[in-house]
Amino acid sequence: MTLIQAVFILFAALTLGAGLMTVLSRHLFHAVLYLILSLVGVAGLFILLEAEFLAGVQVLIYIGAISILIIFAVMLTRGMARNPGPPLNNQSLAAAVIAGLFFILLAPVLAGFPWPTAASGVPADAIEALGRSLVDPNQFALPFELASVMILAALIGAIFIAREKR
Amino acid sequence: MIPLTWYLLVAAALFCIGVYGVLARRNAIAILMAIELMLNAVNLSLVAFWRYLHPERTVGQAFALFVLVVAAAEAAAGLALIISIYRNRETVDVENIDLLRG
Amino acid sequence: MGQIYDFIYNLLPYLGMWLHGFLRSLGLSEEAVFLVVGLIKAFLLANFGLIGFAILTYVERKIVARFQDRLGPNVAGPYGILQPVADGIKLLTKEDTMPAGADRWVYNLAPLIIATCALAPLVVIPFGPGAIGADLHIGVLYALAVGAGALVGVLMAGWGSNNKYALLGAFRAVAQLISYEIPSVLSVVIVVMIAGTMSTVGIVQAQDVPYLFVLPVAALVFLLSGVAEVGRTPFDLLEAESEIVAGFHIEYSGMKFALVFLGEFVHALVVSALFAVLFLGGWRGPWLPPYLWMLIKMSVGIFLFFWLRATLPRIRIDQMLNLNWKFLTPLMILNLIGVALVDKGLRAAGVSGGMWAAGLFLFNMAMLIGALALPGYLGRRARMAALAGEAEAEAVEAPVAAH
Amino acid sequence: MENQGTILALLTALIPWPPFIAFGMISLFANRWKRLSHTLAIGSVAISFVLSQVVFWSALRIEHLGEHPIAARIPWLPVGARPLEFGVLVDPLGAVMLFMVPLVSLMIFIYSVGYMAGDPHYSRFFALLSLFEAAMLLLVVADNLLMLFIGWEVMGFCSYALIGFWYRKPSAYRAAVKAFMTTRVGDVLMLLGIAYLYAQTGTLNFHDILRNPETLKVLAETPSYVAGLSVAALASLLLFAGTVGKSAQFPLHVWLPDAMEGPTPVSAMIHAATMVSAGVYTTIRMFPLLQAGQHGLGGETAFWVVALIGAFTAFMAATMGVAQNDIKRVLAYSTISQLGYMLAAVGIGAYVAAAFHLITHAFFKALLFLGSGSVIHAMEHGHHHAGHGHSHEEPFDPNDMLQMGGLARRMPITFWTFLAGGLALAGFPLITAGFWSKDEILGEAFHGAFEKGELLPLLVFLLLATAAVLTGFYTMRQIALTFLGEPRSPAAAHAAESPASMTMPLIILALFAVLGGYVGVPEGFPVLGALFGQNWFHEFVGGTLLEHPEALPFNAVPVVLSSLIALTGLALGGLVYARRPLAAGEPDPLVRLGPIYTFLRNRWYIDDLYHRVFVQPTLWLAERAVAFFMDRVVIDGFLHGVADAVWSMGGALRLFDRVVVNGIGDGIGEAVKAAGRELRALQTGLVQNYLLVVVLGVLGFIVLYTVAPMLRGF
Repeated sequence: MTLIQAVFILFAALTLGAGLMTVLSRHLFHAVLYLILSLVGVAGLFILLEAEFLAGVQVLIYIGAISILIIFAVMLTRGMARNPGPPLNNQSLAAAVIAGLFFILLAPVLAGFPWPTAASGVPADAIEALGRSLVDPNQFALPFELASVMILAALIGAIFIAREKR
Repeated sequence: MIPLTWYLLVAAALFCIGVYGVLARRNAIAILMAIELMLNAVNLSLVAFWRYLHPERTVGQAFALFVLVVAAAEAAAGLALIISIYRNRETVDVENIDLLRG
Repeated sequence: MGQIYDFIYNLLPYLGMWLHGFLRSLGLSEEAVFLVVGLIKAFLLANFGLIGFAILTYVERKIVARFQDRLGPNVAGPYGILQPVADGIKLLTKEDTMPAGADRWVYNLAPLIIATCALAPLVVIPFGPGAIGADLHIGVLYALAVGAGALVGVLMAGWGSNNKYALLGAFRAVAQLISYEIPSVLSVVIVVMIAGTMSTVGIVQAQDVPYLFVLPVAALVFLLSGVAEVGRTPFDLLEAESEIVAGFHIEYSGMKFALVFLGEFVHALVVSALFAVLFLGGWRGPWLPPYLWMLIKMSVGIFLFFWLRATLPRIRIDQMLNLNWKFLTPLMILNLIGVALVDKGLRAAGVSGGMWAAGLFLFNMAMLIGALALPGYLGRRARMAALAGEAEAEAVEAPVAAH
Repeated sequence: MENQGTILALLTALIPWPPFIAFGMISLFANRWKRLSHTLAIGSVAISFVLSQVVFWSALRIEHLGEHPIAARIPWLPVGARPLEFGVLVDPLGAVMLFMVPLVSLMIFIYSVGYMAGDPHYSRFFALLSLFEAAMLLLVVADNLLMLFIGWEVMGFCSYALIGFWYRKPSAYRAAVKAFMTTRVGDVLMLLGIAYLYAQTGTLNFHDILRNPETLKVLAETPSYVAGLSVAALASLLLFAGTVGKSAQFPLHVWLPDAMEGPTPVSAMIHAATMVSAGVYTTIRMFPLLQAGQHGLGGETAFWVVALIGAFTAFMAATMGVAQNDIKRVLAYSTISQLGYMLAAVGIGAYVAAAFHLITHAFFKALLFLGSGSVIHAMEHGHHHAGHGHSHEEPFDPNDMLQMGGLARRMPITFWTFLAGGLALAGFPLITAGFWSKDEILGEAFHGAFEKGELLPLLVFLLLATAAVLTGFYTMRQIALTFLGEPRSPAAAHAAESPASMTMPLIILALFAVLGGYVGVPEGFPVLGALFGQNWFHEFVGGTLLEHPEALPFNAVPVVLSSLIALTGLALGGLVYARRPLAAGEPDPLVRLGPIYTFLRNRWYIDDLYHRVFVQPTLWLAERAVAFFMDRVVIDGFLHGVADAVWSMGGALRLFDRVVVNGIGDGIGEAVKAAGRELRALQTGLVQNYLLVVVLGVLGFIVLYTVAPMLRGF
């Protein structure tokens, strides 16, 4: 096992372990922290995949913004967070079984398929190409605009919904 | 070199964890977090495919970015909803939110 | 003579080469060397942060004292130079308390995270050609991203220490940091757009004219939001003693407090370093060796921070948020668009070099003046309206009073 | 040329925008500013009108528009190998639509200024109307099913919002919800069809699918595993379901009459001229698919379904129309019936005839609605004029034709235009547009029935012919009741002609209703045929298809027949109503038809059936039907004719009621109730329970698609 593989396993373990703790931990605030940890793990995997830009964005957006948002929500609904009841509902067992099954069904398919092993290298200007493709009318300009409009709408909606009615 | 399968398996596992969370958590916020996990799993597989199948095309990364945007929007709107629910019903426990019970 | 000058000039690269050669001579593989060098660099950078922190505490107190016509620290050692050491000893020997009902792990991890996230960006600060922790080609993004990590630490601290003041402080801190993230990121985006790269080294190399003179608006806003992000006066609401005692780190003492404190100062250091890199042309400069230039330029930013702190009073939180959301953010968005257009236009017209810089500079200046004039005008109108309202009120009251 | 083509495409792409922008501006800025809002709306439609005229006329000059339509597309979502594309397409069919839609809507917009004047929600009205217009134009210029569906759904929403425009009236919003829900049924199926088609062909572009023999062939030959239909047949049927909903065909027709709760311009525009015809338009569009299915597996099933539903609806709606007293409801039913005509035409392969009737119908039906609107307007004003001072005992209904009468003298313009529209609707020979289009349909049916001797066209012909008689009858009835004789209420007595903004559009539309037909005069027609040369419309629109349908050789028999039919209907109506005008308070002579009248008046009880009130009406109807035997003797000669005709149907209907209504009817009712009782427990209201099931379903699919094949491998 090479160094890089060791690193991969490290990050993978971080991601999955933290992810598991996210859904299991009784205390909501801890759950968020684990979520952040798991996201860091994913960012690490991105770096291993030579998608540094995405890794950076991942950290900036997810950890810098989304998780903070979630933490705020947790604290604003403190009544729940302070004295948490049982974290899981009464169908948790069934859920566990199903999720497990899901993986068991998925794994052989993914593992069985003969994926190309040796990948060609990432072009040096990958990030630049990405940026250009996002504003290229023949590629992602329209979806890009769509996404921006959508997030704008989502934000306005969020403000409207969460605002104290008076 | 790491085989693509490893990434895919990690992504699948993460996704299943997310599924479990969505199905089994009682707290709405926790469910939201589980959803974020699932989205990340998707992103991971997207990027992995990009890296191993078409590193010269930008589709994989672009879609990962879009997923990111969606995740942000979803978090914003979802949390807003949760908070307003909490204001009205003093709970974010999904089991108590069953106005549609037949 | 020339050789000596050359040696001093390229000190850091020489050291690097020597170290590399030395390690190879020990028969280490390329990978291993890479690892070891990385570790050493990390160690050096961390210590740079720590020592910088120590010096800064002293310098700040001295400077602020001068501003306020005091002497400042002057007991420990000549001119009180040993003051930081004394402080350090005091903090180390202090009892490490843990508030009742605190969230043990969270409480203990928070300072570490804050300190780490503050130190991490140093990796991409270039101290000269070839003298950088790691020249990532997403350098700036990396700096911003890991910097954002500090937010989590702050929230952890506020939450973990089971104290309402701490929590409020954390809220405020995060609100402030997140808000000011936006204009600063936007200004960085402008720089990246002009330089055409995100690597710090690349940005420095792109600055034949320091961007301060090309993108003054961006520079100004970056500095401003930098001050806010570091959370120093006039933006030090997150530890406004008068309102929320000491903010999120109220419960911390001893070493942990030291870490939080360190985080704050190193953050200041990093911001000024980034300012130097993004707008002052980094290490570039005549005669003096690069690292000296870098340090000088950094100290400019630092001094500005101290200056502001010594002169300005603290502003209200609503004022702060208004400033950000209603002024800086829109301004930066407009500036981004404008700069993009002007740049494209100039390049299309084949203008380059000095003329190009001048064009952008003029545009920015025009925008800046407009931007500064507008709120003044609005404020004046608002005041006029208020006065008119009062006058009416009196006019109404007068007869009532007569009865 | 190429360059010009792109410019035209650009213009076409611009057509839907002005109304859409107008919608935004009105709803955002012009909210409480009447003049501005209607100026915006009309201005925007005028722009679209000009644009579309430019496109239309330049499209005329393009040779073989069918092969090289005005088209342009952009990739919308470059996913994998099959990017979803958006684009515009103007082929002959689209061109004629492009000619008709903006013209009619412009008229209606102008008309609305007068009609809606003084309405508190004036601006909202125009905003919604503009949005609707935008959607309709989008649908017309769309070059793929997805865009078409988007426009389709937006129109559905606008229709909903406009039917419920006076949402304070309970009946109004109930009608709105009813319309929305009923059309949903069709739309879902249609969406299924679209998805199915995309899955099968990988594109939704009309040109790629419909003008591509290979694709059609493949589609026709791949079995769909559903009822032994070919993919083409199944897809076209699913799409047709959407039409059934939108164009209010049996069994989803119930919403359209209620939709008359909306303001009259809305009824004119949405529920007569444009939206409901959009359904037919879609079917006509997808005709090649239908045709392909014919030769493939499953044979002509699709054709049969379309044709029979169309013809039956045409007939049924016509009978219902006979017995309505609400001036707008009569028109509503005639609309349904006419749409049935078009679909029947499509069903017997009379592609061009259907398109032709679609266009002419749009003109004269819009005209009729606007005319009725102006009548209602006049009635209301007359009512206020007459009614101030003393109070009214019974609530006044301005739509009730029994309250009208004698309006011809009081509002001549409305009368004459309405007359023109009515005659066109009835298909008055030679001088009205309706005649030519209807004649072409009947001609085709006749041709198929008696010259080819096929069964389907025969059925269609019989049903349509009967429907035509009834059409003439109720048209005459309507005109007579409304305009002739003496005023039967103070309101009618005080009614006055509507303002110019309302009469102008009437006149213009009347011109089209009369002259519009001459674009499609059969070549062999005596005198006129020679006058107009070849059948222009047929040549032009026929070019849309892959193989150009040949125009029928001129045959006098169906022409004479259809003229006779139309005249008979009108004459009957005249006999009953015009010969001796109704006096005030006197009941409708049709009442003497007894049960059948009641039956028709209650719209065959289909609504009731849908409200799961089955048993009583049936029994009741049965015994009345028996009673009908008794008093048959008293009914005079004329009634015999109609009575026998309708009665012979009545038998079939009684059967229909017994079997369908009793059997299926309360069968369904009971089943639903029982199922409800059982399944109630499942609805926990907990999202996660549902999700659990969903995930289970996903697992099922995974097994289906991955594990099962592996196992089969062993």
